[in-house]
Amino acid sequence: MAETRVSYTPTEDQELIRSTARQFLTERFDIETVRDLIMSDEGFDRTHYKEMADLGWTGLAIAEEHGGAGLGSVEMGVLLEEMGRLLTPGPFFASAVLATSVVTEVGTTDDHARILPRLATGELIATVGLFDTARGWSLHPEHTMVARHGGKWTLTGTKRAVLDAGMVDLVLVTAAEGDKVVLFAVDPNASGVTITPESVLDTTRRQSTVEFDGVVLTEEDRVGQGDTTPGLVRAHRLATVALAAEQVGGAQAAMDMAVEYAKSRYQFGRPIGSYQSIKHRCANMLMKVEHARSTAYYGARVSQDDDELAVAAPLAGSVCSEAFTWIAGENIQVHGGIGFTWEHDAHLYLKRAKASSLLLGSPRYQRDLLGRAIGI
Amino acid sequence: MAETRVSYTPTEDQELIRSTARQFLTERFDIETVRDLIMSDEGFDRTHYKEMADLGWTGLAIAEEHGGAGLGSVEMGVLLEEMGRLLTPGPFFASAVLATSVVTEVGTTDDHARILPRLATGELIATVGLFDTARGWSLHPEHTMVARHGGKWTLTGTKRAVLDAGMVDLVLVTAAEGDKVVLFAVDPNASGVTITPESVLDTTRRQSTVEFDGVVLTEEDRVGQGDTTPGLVRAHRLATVALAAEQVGGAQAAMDMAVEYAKSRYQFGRPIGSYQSIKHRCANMLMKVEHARSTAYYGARVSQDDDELAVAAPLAGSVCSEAFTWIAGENIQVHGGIGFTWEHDAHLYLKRAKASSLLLGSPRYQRDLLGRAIGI
Amino acid sequence: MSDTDLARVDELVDELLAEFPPDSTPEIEFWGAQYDKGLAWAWHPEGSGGLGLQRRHQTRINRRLTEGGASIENRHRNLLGIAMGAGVLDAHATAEQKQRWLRPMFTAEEIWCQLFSEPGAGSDVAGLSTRAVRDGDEWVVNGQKVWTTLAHLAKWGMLVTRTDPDAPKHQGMTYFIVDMEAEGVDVRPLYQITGEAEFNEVFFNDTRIPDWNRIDDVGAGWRVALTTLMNERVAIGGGSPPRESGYIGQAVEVWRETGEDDPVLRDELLHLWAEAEAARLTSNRADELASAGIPGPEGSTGKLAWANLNKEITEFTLDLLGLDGTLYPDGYELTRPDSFGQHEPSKAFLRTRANSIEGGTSEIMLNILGERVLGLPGEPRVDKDLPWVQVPRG
Amino acid sequence: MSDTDLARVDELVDELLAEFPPDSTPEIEFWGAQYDKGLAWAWHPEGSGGLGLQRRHQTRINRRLTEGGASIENRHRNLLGIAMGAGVLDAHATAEQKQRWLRPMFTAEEIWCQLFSEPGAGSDVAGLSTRAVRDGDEWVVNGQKVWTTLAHLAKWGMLVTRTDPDAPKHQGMTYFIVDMEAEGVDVRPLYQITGEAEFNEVFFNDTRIPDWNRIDDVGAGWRVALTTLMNERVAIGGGSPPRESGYIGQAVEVWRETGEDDPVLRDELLHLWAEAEAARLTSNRADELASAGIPGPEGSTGKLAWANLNKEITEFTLDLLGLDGTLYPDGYELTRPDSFGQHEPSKAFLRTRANSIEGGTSEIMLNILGERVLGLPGEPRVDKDLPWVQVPRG
Repeated sequence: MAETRVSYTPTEDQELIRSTARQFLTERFDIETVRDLIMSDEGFDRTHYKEMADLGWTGLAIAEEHGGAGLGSVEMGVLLEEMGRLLTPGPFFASAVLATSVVTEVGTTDDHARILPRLATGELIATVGLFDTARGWSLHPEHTMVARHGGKWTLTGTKRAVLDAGMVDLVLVTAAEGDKVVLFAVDPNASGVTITPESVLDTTRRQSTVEFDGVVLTEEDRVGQGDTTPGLVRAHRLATVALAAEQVGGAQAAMDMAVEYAKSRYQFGRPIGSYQSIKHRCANMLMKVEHARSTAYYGARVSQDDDELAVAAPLAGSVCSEAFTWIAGENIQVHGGIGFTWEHDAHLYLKRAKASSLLLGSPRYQRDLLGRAIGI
Repeated sequence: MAETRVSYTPTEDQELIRSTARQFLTERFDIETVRDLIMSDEGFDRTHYKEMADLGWTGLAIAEEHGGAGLGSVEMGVLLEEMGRLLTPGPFFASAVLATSVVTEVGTTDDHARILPRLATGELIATVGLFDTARGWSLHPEHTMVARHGGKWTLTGTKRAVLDAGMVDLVLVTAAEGDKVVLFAVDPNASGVTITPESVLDTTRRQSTVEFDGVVLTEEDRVGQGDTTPGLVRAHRLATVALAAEQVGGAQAAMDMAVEYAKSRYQFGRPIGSYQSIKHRCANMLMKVEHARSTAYYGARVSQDDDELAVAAPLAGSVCSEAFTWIAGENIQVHGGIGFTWEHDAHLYLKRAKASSLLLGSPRYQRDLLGRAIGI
Repeated sequence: MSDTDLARVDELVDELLAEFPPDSTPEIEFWGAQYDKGLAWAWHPEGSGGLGLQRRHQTRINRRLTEGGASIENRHRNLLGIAMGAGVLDAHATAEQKQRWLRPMFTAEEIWCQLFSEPGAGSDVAGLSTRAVRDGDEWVVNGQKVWTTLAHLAKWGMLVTRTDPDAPKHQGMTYFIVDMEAEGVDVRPLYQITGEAEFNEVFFNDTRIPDWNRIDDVGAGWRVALTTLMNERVAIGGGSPPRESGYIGQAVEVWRETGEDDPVLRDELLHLWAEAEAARLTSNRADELASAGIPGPEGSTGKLAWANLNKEITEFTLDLLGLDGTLYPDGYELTRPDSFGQHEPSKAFLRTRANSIEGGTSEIMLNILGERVLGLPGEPRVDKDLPWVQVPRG
Repeated sequence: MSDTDLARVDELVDELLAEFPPDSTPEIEFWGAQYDKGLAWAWHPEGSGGLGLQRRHQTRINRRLTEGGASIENRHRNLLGIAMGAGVLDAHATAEQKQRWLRPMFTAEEIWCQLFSEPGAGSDVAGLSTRAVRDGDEWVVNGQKVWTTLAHLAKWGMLVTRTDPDAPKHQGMTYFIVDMEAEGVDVRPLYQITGEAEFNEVFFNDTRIPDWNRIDDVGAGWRVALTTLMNERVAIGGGSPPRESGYIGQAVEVWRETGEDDPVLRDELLHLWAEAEAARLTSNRADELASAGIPGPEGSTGKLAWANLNKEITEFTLDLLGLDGTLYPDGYELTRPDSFGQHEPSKAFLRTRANSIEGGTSEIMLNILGERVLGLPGEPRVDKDLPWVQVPRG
């Protein structure tokens, strides 16, 4: 079985992105700010998004001709790993990763020119409605569909778990048109669109249920031509790899928290980290976080190679989801009672971990994709 | 969901069987004897079997009218738990449990009168060929079949993993006759029967592949009437529960060995059992062995209740198999290097554990049966 | 149980039910009468709510009372008092103290809480640092306790304090019953990761406790605390839930409701079902053998097993729910809960994370099983014989 | 690597291949010439088989020699000598000692083995009790070593002994090179649970070793042992297997050959595949970053990960095989193995049980990761400063 040789040695660009990101995020998203945002109705602050855009982050993976930096998955991964560490709230993943990948992979040259520049500058914040049902993560809409009448379409259906839909300017929606899957860019304020924010486990990332009840669309609203499935599959893989990087950042932060506490917390006259039960658990966290990191880094590095990405994306998706969830859970256990309190930050990582492990497909679902890719 | 109320308080009979068994087995099967038998060609000593018969063990579960003690699954479980502790080699399980259950559950009154008395006295040692293929554990023979010619049958096919077939006087064989499953008692020396002893992982329990190449059988050789499937299913469940008891005995012995070693082995000036890594593992062994014991005991106590046995047998089969295999493996790890040597006994338990977890259906297969019984 | 004892118990129960018909007697009056007849804690001596019988007689009393239509709701309402406080008073209190506290405890007119854990003393309760300093006939208390259930409703608190910091840690403690309404007692809700506050933090700021409220000797606090904890374990154990109840029942329900049919998830569900059933059967077996006085499986495996299982099962249930598992229907309201029953799946996922922490962490339970049941040697102790002030604490 | 060094290495390799054409030169002669040109251990000083370069130059040399048709089979034949013994001699031996031992070591004319572990000193190697007592210009050795690979073929053994039982355990040891053909050395096969003997037990019964064979100072044995163990870790690590090779490859093969299609087993297989691939990618990443001198994942996670994985994968493969998983095709013959490659599934299941024991138990590896990498505090030590004779040993 083939693999692609990649290099893990960071480039200067990547080092710069990491240090800028860490500095900016640490300053802007201190834990008090994060906690305020978490408990706020909107869940994010548009000025933060503007600042990220000014740093070039929203256009990081967009081609230079469309106003982006023309960088790739590796650089986006660096950024998301840093965001994951600090649980940065807001629609960055939804817009700059998921929506941007979908438009890039599905859209025509015209679509690119029409949408990407505004995504790059951050003036447009978008999200994607992919899933019609809570389980199965099928990219083929089971219920959402469009019907064509003359030059117009009518869109009907409901999308579940649409990230940050309550705060965006544009919702990309997949719909069935006969056997084909088509994609439309819908104005959230259009007639027939109902956005219902949901109460979510991980309040650092909001979700809504979005209903489309006979929303009238024109050719202008369409993104991509013909069956968009191949582009959607690629975008899903890219988003999976990006989310994996974010999970690695979160896993690392949760582990660091556990190790720090294990050194400073004394019981029976000894630091609890001197007990093998805690020490070995921390060592296993280290092993898991490094394994997860390897899969996320590898996935980002083979993102241009379709066949290899088909293996690497679900690999990263399943391994990073499981690692982060396990580490975040054990971090609470290492902390004992204090880790179960609202005022401690440990729970924020657990909630992020569990929710993110389900957003683009559970580990079991990702392994199914992996099996298809490697012929098992 | 219903359950049957049972009592776990041992009766005097059961206490007596346990103490007699422990005394006899400890004397007769000291580890040197077991090791000699393991390395011998035959794998057991017929005089041992005679002694067990004289103690009434071979007839324990056979009705008094057929020369048995008329006791049940609970008493048989006590005996097998003790045998499991000491890895007693030989065809006791194959003959006194598996073959006896099959004849009892499948046979007619005439069959009982014809076969059970000789099984009870131990003059007849029998085994059962159930499985045609290595995987699936189907009780419906996929390849072994009989064809009827006038008053005779011809038996053709191959049975896998036939326990102790190299040392028995009678092989019970399932075969397809059209849609029905029929059962025949075949003389291992009959023309057309080829018994090939296999090299096995667990040499305390031998296996052969048994081929039947046009073996001619008469009505006399037949056991049961009509489709024998319901009886076979019940016999399989009873054997699963009995094997679970044996597994509990083995698991307990392996745990005792680990705990003993953890107390006496010093490294870095401390008994290794004082390290949490070892201590917590031993504590988890205790939890698993007690859980396993509960399922095996429960299974034996509901053996007369068909619906409840359908739940309890695969429950015990899966839980006890996994517990024993895990404990036997961790026992080696607790021992470190010495546990990996041939001369230490730890490996004998691991081999017994892994092999017994596959003999009547893997834990995953048993869980499938469980799911069918509880409607999941 | 001897026939005479049984007959006596049955007769008293019949008498109680006849004299105070449950459907027409106010609860508090009924419970008071129950106490007076010695049917509150059958194993207590007469005069202290008991008859000098055995614990298992109480099981019979409770069953017969329930059958007779009486409420045993007081046992839930004042759980910590009736299950633990009573045992402490029975074993360590003076006659006057029992006289003062036991009856209103049983009638649940005065709710009790337990003040042991501290921010710096979790698994290592004996490392606690809440100070009590003698001042004439009173003690002055300063410090902080955490994880206190019911403190906001309680009249009395079972409080362990450090009275001699220069003694080794287990020797310098003293046990008091503190009036939770006294000055300098500040009870604050402690919000959990679920957004609810089942527990409290309790701050003591120059709180004065009469020496009359001291339980047992000065310096005997650890001994009394151990009695409390022993009663806690008795209280937590016991009572067998039906098959497929609790969170495994919830998981099965979700499986059926969603119509999920993935064989991989099915096998995981069956695995959890089998483990849960094995744990449940083990509790049944342990209970039966324990009450028959026959050696059997250690009851404390149950706490450990259920902590693991509840965590695994509720996490799996979110997987079963898929994207619905990322929702949190109740929201994070930062309130006190109004019920303590089974939670919806995502709150259950969060709440059960504490199952391996509360009432003894799983690490401590494993130590106990390893050392007390299997007889494995303890860790080298660096804190045991040092004066408490000198024990390293980070 | 500087261009000059590269050019020099390439030139010497070309020279060697030209002067001693591999296809017509006897292996021993070729390897001798390779040693003489400093192409044996590039980082050794000149005259000791090296050129004073860096370890990674040797990787290049080996690759170019292999491409040129030369055999590097000596590295396998005398693995412990060439990978570990050479490092020990390089760091600690006298010029005369190097002169005597290095060349025949490299040509594999003299096989080396390592004599560290003892029945009573496994994880705690420094607790060893094999005694060496000085007698004039000789030392007299008594004791037992275990888990000695190649001892039955070896000419020389790297032996750590206790020479001062009254010193603390790490201080009273001395390191020797023992002649395995000397009198009083008894090598016996140590049969494993597979029925094979890859290892030996070695008994010393008044074995005499000339003081000339002592490595470094009397009492410096632990320091030399650490050098050996460090070289062991370098030798065990490194070299990236291809994707889906080893036992995960075997499991996939069994999956395909049996035509199994159970979704539950498939998910388990994919889980193991993913874990194995994650471990493999981590090795690759660690290797790349380490050789670039950039901080990266700790290499020692690899040993731990593969021990777990090999055990899980081979056990799962038996489940895949069903009843065939209960067979043991090779039988328990109690023989020395003739190959060390991949085993058939049921032997692999047994053999891999030792993966979490040999070369450092997983418990020790977890301690190392926890303490040395994460900086967590050690256990309280009861043995460290005591005279060795007084350390409790059961």
